[in-house]
Amino acid sequence: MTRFWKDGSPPQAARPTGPGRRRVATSQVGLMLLIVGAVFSVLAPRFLNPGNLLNICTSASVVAIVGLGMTLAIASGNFDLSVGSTAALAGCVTMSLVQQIGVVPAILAGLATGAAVGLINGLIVTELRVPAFIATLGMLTIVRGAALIYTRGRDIYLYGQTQYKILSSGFTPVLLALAVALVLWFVLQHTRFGRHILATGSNPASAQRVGVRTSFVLLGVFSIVGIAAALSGLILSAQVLTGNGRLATGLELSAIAVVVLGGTPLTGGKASILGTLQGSVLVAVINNGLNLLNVSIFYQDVTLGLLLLAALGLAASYHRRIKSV
Amino acid sequence: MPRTSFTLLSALTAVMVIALAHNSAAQAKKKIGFSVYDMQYGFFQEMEKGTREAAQAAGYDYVLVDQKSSESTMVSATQDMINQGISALIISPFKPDALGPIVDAAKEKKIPVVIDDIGGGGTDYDVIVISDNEKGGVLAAEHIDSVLKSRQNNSKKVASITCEPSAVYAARRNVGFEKRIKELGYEVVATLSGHSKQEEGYRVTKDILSAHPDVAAIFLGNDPMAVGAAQAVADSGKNGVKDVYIVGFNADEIALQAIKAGQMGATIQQVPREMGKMTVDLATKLMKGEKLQYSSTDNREIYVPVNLITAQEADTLLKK
Amino acid sequence: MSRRKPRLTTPKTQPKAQKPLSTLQTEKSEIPELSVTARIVNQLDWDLLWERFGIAVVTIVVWFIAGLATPGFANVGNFVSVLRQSAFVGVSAVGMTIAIIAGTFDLSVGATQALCAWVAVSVAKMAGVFPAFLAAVAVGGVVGLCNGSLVALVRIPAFIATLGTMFLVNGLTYIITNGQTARFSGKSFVWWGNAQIMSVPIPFIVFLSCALLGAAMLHRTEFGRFVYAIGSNREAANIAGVPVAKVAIFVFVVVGLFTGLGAMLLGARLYSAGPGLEPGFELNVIATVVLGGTRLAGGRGSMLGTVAAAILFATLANVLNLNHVDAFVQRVVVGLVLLLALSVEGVRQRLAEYWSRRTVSTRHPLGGRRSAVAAIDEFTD
Amino acid sequence: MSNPSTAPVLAVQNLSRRFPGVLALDNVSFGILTGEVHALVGENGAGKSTLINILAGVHQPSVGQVLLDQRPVIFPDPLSSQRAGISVIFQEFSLLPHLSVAENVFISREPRRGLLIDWATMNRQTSEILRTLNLEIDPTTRVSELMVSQQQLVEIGRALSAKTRVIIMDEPTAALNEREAVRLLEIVRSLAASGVSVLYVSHRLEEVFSIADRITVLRDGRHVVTERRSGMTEQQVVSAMVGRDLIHSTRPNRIAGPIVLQARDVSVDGGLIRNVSFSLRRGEILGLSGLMGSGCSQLMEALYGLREITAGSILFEDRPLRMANPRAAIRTGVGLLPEDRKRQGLFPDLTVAHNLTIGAPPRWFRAVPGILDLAAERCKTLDFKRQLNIRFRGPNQRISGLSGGNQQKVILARALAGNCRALLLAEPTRGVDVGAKAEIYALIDRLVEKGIAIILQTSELPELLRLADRCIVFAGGEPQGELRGSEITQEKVMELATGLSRRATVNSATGGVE
Repeated sequence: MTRFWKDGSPPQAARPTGPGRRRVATSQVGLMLLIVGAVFSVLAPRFLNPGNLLNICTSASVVAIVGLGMTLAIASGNFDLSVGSTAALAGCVTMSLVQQIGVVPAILAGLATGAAVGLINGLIVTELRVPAFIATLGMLTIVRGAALIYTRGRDIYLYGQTQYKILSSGFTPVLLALAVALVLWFVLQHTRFGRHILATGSNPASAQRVGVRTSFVLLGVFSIVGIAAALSGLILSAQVLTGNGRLATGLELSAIAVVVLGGTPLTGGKASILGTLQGSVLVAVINNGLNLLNVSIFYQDVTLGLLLLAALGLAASYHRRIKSV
Repeated sequence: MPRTSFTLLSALTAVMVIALAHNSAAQAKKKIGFSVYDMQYGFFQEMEKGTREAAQAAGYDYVLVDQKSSESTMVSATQDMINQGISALIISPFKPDALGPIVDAAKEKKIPVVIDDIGGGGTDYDVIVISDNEKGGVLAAEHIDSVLKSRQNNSKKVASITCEPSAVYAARRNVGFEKRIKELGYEVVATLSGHSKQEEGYRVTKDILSAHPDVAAIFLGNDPMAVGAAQAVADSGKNGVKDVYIVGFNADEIALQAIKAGQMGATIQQVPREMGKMTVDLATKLMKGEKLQYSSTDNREIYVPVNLITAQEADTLLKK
Repeated sequence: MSRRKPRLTTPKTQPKAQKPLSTLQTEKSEIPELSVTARIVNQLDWDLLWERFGIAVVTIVVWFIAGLATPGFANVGNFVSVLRQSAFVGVSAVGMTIAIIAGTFDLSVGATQALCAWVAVSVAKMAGVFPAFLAAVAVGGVVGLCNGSLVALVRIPAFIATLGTMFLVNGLTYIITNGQTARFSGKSFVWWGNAQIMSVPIPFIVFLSCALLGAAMLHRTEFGRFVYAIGSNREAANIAGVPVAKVAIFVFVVVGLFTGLGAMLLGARLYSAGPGLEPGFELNVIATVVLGGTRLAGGRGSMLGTVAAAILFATLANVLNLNHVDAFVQRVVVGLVLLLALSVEGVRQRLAEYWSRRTVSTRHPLGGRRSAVAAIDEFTD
Repeated sequence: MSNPSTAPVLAVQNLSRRFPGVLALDNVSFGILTGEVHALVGENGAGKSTLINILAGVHQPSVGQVLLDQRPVIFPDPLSSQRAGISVIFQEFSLLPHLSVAENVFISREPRRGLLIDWATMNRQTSEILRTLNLEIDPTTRVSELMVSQQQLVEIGRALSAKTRVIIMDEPTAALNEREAVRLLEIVRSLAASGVSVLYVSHRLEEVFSIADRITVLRDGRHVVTERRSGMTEQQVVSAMVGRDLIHSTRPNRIAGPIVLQARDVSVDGGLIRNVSFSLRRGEILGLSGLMGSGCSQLMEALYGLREITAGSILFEDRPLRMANPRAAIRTGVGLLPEDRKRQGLFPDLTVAHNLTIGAPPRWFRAVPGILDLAAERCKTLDFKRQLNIRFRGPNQRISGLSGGNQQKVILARALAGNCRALLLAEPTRGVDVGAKAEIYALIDRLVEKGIAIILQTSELPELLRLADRCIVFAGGEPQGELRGSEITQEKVMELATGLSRRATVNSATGGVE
C-alpha cells in the first residue's frame, strides 16, 4: 500500500526524519565502500598496494571536486548540467595562456573563466527565471561550443611544461579535493553564506521573506560550482598536458551521480560533503577495480547504475519505515 | 486555436510558393559535397582540409556537413546535402552501417558516392578509400616486438586500449594488434576502452600500470588516448619510450609532438589529407564515368598504406 | 528543481483562457487611464497564451525567415527531410510530455532507444516488420515499467531512478550486443523510416498520430486528468482519490512505449542500430518538451507545443547546415535558442511587475475585484 | 489595556498597489501607535495581505508612502523593513524546516565572530528569548520536528530577537487550537505592554475584540474605518467588513436517521489513536474536538483510508469496511473535505471543472483508461455551481482565480460528487471570510437535511457549537467523552479536551484508560 500523505508537505508539517535520511545515506555509501573495497582486495591482488590507492584517489578527486560544487548547487535546490563543458573551456583557456602569461596567472584565468560561466548560469536562473535544469542544459551546449570555437577544434599541447604538470602529479589532486571539501564544509557549517544556501534550498519563499538575499546566494553558488568545475578541468588538462574542446564530456552526470550516492537529497536544504567524497571514491574504486580485473568497459556502467539504485532504494525504504512509525 | 491553425496553413502555403521560386534557379558549376565524421577530431580536420583544397583546386564548388558523431545527424544532414543538389558525395561515415539510406538517396539522384575511410557498411557505394586499420595494428605489433627484443628486461606483457566501444571499425586496429602480438609470443594482459578520450586514456593506463607494473608496451586505438597514456606513464615516474613503450594511431599533430618530445614511442600514420585528395580525384573520375583501379575489386576498396612513425619520421612530418 | 526558484512573490495574471477578447474589452472600459502596453501586459494571460501557442508561432516565423533567407530551404524535398527528422525525437517527446506534466521525468530514454532500436532491427531481420515493432515497443514498455516501479513503489526520486536505469540499460545493451551494430535493409522495414506518402514522410505521420494519441490521452481520458492532477499537486491528488502510484507507473510505461516506437522508426531510418546510438538523446527530448511550453514542475503543458518544438529543433539544424554554419557555432546557436525561448516567460513577468508599479488608478476598477482576490489568493499561498 | 501614546510609530498614507489586472490597495491611510494592539480586519481579498507585504518589503507601493516615526521610508526588500524594526509573522510562516530553531530565530542576523557564525551565543540567546515565551526547547532542534504551535512561537521569537518595534501577525491563530490561541493572545498582550506595537490581522472577531485597542477595517482594497474597540460593536465591524448586515443563524434541531457509519474499538497506526467507538446516523453532524495532537485529525485520515486502522472494525451501512486508500473510501461513499485547502485540496493549475470532477470523472465506458464524457462533466460542474451557488465564470476557468470561499465550495462539491453518504469535514471554514463562512454553514445544514451524515473536525469552538449535534472530545489519542446538543459548551469541551474531568459521560469502550 503506497501513501503519499506526508510527501511534498510544506515546512510547517512536522517531518519525523529531518536529519535522519542524510546520516543513513552517508553511512550507506560508506558501508558499500567497505564491501566493494573488500571484494576487490580479494579478487585483485594489487588493489591494495599504495600506488593503486593513490591512483584511485586521484581519479576520484577529479569527479569529487565537481561533485562538491554540485553538492552546494543541489543543496540550494538547483542543478548544474554545464560543468563538463565549463571544465573543458577552463582547461583550454589555461593551456592556451600558460605560455604567454605563466602558469599561475593562467590557472587563475582558467578559474576566472569557470566563475564567469557560473555567474552567467546564476543570472539566467535568477534574473531570467529559467529553471536551473534547462538553463544549464542550454549552457552545456553553448559552453562546449565556445570551447571548440576558442580552440578552433585543435589540441593545445604543452609537453615538457613541468610546472603546470604539478597540478596533476603526485598528491596534488587529492590534496586539492580535500582542501575544496574542507573549505566548502566550513562555508556550509559556519558561515552566514553557507547557512543561507541551505535556507534557500529549504524554502526559497520563506528564505526571501526573512531577509535572505536568495538571488545573491544563488549567484554565489553557481559561481562556486563553475570554479569547482574549472579546477577539475585544469587537473584533467594537466594530467594529459593537452587541452581541447572534447575534454570532460559527460562529467555532469557522473558528478550528480556521486552527489546523490553521497546522500544529498535532490529536494534541497541539506548537503553532505563527506557523503560526496565517499561517493566519488566509491565510483572510482569500482572503475579501477574492474580495470584491474580487466573487465570489459561494458560492465562499468551497469555496476554504477545498480549502485545508484541500490543506494537510493535503501535510503528510500529506510525513510519510509521511519515515516510510517 | 483555430486562428493559429489558420496562420499555420497560410504560412505553409506561402513557403511553398517561395519554394517554386527557388527551384527554378539551377546551378551551373559542379559541386562536391563532403560529409565529415566529426570536426572535433584533428584527424578529420586534416581530412577535411585535404578534401577542400583538392576540390577547390579542381575548380569545384565545395560544401561540408558535420555529422557531429551522431548517426541520425549523419543521415539527415548528408541527405539534405544531396537534396541541395551536388554532383558527387564524399563521406567519412560515423556509422558505416547507417550508410544505407544515404547511398540509396545518392543512387536515386545518380550521384557517385566515395567513402573516405572508416568503412562501407556493405552498401552499394562506388568506391571506398580505406587505410587498412587491421594492418596498422599488425604494424604496431611488429614494431613493438622489434623494440622490446632489443631490450634487456624481456617482459612479455603488453596492453591494448580501444576507442569507444561503438567505434566498431577502429576496433579492428586493436584486433590486428592483439592477434599479431600474441603470435609473436606476448601476453595481452589488458584490453580496455578509453572512449577515444585523452583523459580516459590517462585513467585506464594508470589502472593498467598499477595492475601490471611490469607491462612493457601499450597500444592505443587513437592518438589522443596515446598522448593521455604517455602522460600517465610519465606521472607514474616512468617514460613512454624507455620503460613502457606507447604506440598510438593516426599520427595526429599532438602525437608527433609527443614523440618528438620523447614521451611516446611511435604512432601508425594514416594520411588523412592525402586520402581527402584521393577521394576528390576518384569523384572526378566517377563523374566523368571512367573505370577505377581497385585494390580489391569485390568490395571496391582502395587501400591507403599505413606506415609507422617513430622519432625521426615525426620530425620530418612536423617540418612539413 | 524549477519549483525552488525564489520567484514565489510574483503575482500571476488571471487566466482568461476562454474569451480573452471580451474580458479585454470590459477591462478597457473600466481602466481608461492605463497605457495601452500596460493594459495588454496586465489583462492578457500571457503565460497561458505563450504556453499554448508560443512555440508554434515562433516555428512558423522561423520557417518564413528561413524560407526567405536560405536558398534551398524552401523546397519540398527539404521540408520532407525536416519533418522526417523532427519525428525521431518527437515520438519519444510525446511520452516525455506526459511524464513531465505528471511532474516526473525520464533520463533513460536515450539508453532505452538504443536498446529498442537494436532489438527492432535484429527482430526485423529474423521475423519481419510487425514482430520488430512489437518487440521494440515491448522492450520499451518493460524498461518503463522498471522505472515506474522504482519511482512509485520503491520511491526513488525519478531523476535518480532513471539516471540509474540509464547507466544500467546502456551497459546491458553493450553486453547483449557485444558492442556490435545490427544491420538490416529489408525494404518493408526501411520503408517505415524513409518512405513518404504524397511527400509526407512516414515517420512524421507516425509522430503526428502519436501526438494526437497523446493529446487524446491527456484531454479525453481519466488517465489524462490524473496526470495533470498529480503534476499540479500530488498530495491533493491522492486525497481526491487519484490512484497516484498506478498512474505514475503507467506514465513511465507510456514513455517507454513511445520511446520503443520511435526507436524502431530510427532503426528503420538508419537501416541499422547498435549500442551508443544517439548520445545525449534524453536531454534533446527533455529540451524539446520544455521548449514546447510544458512546465518542468508539472501540471501544465500541451502536445501542440511539443510537436512545434520538435519541428523547430529539426528546422534549426537544417537551416544551420544549409547556411554552412560552422559545426562549433551551431552548438552555441541551438543552446541560445533554447535559453531565449525559455526566458520569455520570466521576462514577461518582469515586465508585468514593472508596469504594475508604474501604473495605478485612483478610481477602483469594479470588474477588477474578483481578479484582485485571485491575484492575492495566488501569491499569499 | 496599555494606554498608547498618540504618535503613530508606523503609518501608511494614501497607499495604493496595483497588480496585473487588479487594484489590490486603493488609497489606504492609517497609523499604528506605540504599544497598542491594532487589529486589521477584512474579508479575504480586502487587501490585508497586500498591505502586510508592503510593510514587510516584499512588495512596494505603486503610489503613496509608508511613514516610520512620521518620516517616509521605502522598503525595497524584506531585509530593510526588518532593519527598520518591523517583523511580520505570515500566516503560512517563514520557517526553514531544515535549519535549527536558533538559526531560524537569527536568520540573516546571525551573531558572528569575524566571518564565522557564533553558535554558542546564538543558541544561548535563542533559548533566553524562547524562555520569555515559556517555550522550553533545545535551540539546536530542527524546526521540521516542532509542532505547529511551537513553530509559531519560534516565529515570534524571531521577531523579538530583532528588537522589533512593530510586529505584524497575519491570522496568527489560524493554525492553533483554542488553548494555544488563548496562550498566544496573552503573549500578544504582554508584548504590547512591553511597548511593542502589534498589527493583529484576523477575521476572528472574538479574538480581535478580546485584545485590540483599535480596529481598522479594509474592504475591497479600501480603508473603511479605524476606531477604538470601545467605539464599535461586533455587528458594526462585520457589516463594515462585508458591506452589509449578516443574519446570525443558529443550529437547527435535526432528527437523526438510521446508522450509516459505525466504529467499534478502533485503533489507528498501532496506538496513535485508541479505543474509538461511535455511530454516525443519517442526517446528523458528529463533531470531533480536541487540542492539537489529540488525534481528531488522524482519526479523520484513518476514516478516509489515509492511515491504517490496526484494530477494531468499522461498519459502513452495516457492511464491514476496509479502506486501503482514499480511492476505496470514495468508492464506498465516504467523502473528505481536507484540512489544508492549498496543500491537500487544490489543483491551482487546473480548471474548476477538473478540480471538481477529479475524484470520479464522468466516463463513457467503464473501461480503463476511461474515456471522459466532457458534456456530462460540464453539466455536473454547472449543476454543483447552482446547488452550492459557487461563483465562477465558467467550468474552464482556472480555480486559482476563485476566492477562498468558492475554492472551498468546489472542493466540497468534489467530495459530494462521488455520491458520498458519509462526509468528513476537516476545518471546513479555515481561511474563508465571514460572508462565505455563513454561507458554508447554511450549505452544511442543507446537506444534512438531504440526509448526508457528517463528521466535523474543527478547532473553532463557535463553529462546533453552531453545527454539531453531538461531539466527541479527544485528548492524547483517546476519546474523553461525548457531549450531546445543549451539553456542548465551550467550558465543557475545554474541560474534556484538557483532560480535567475523566468522569464525564464516557463511551462504554473507553472505560479503562491505560
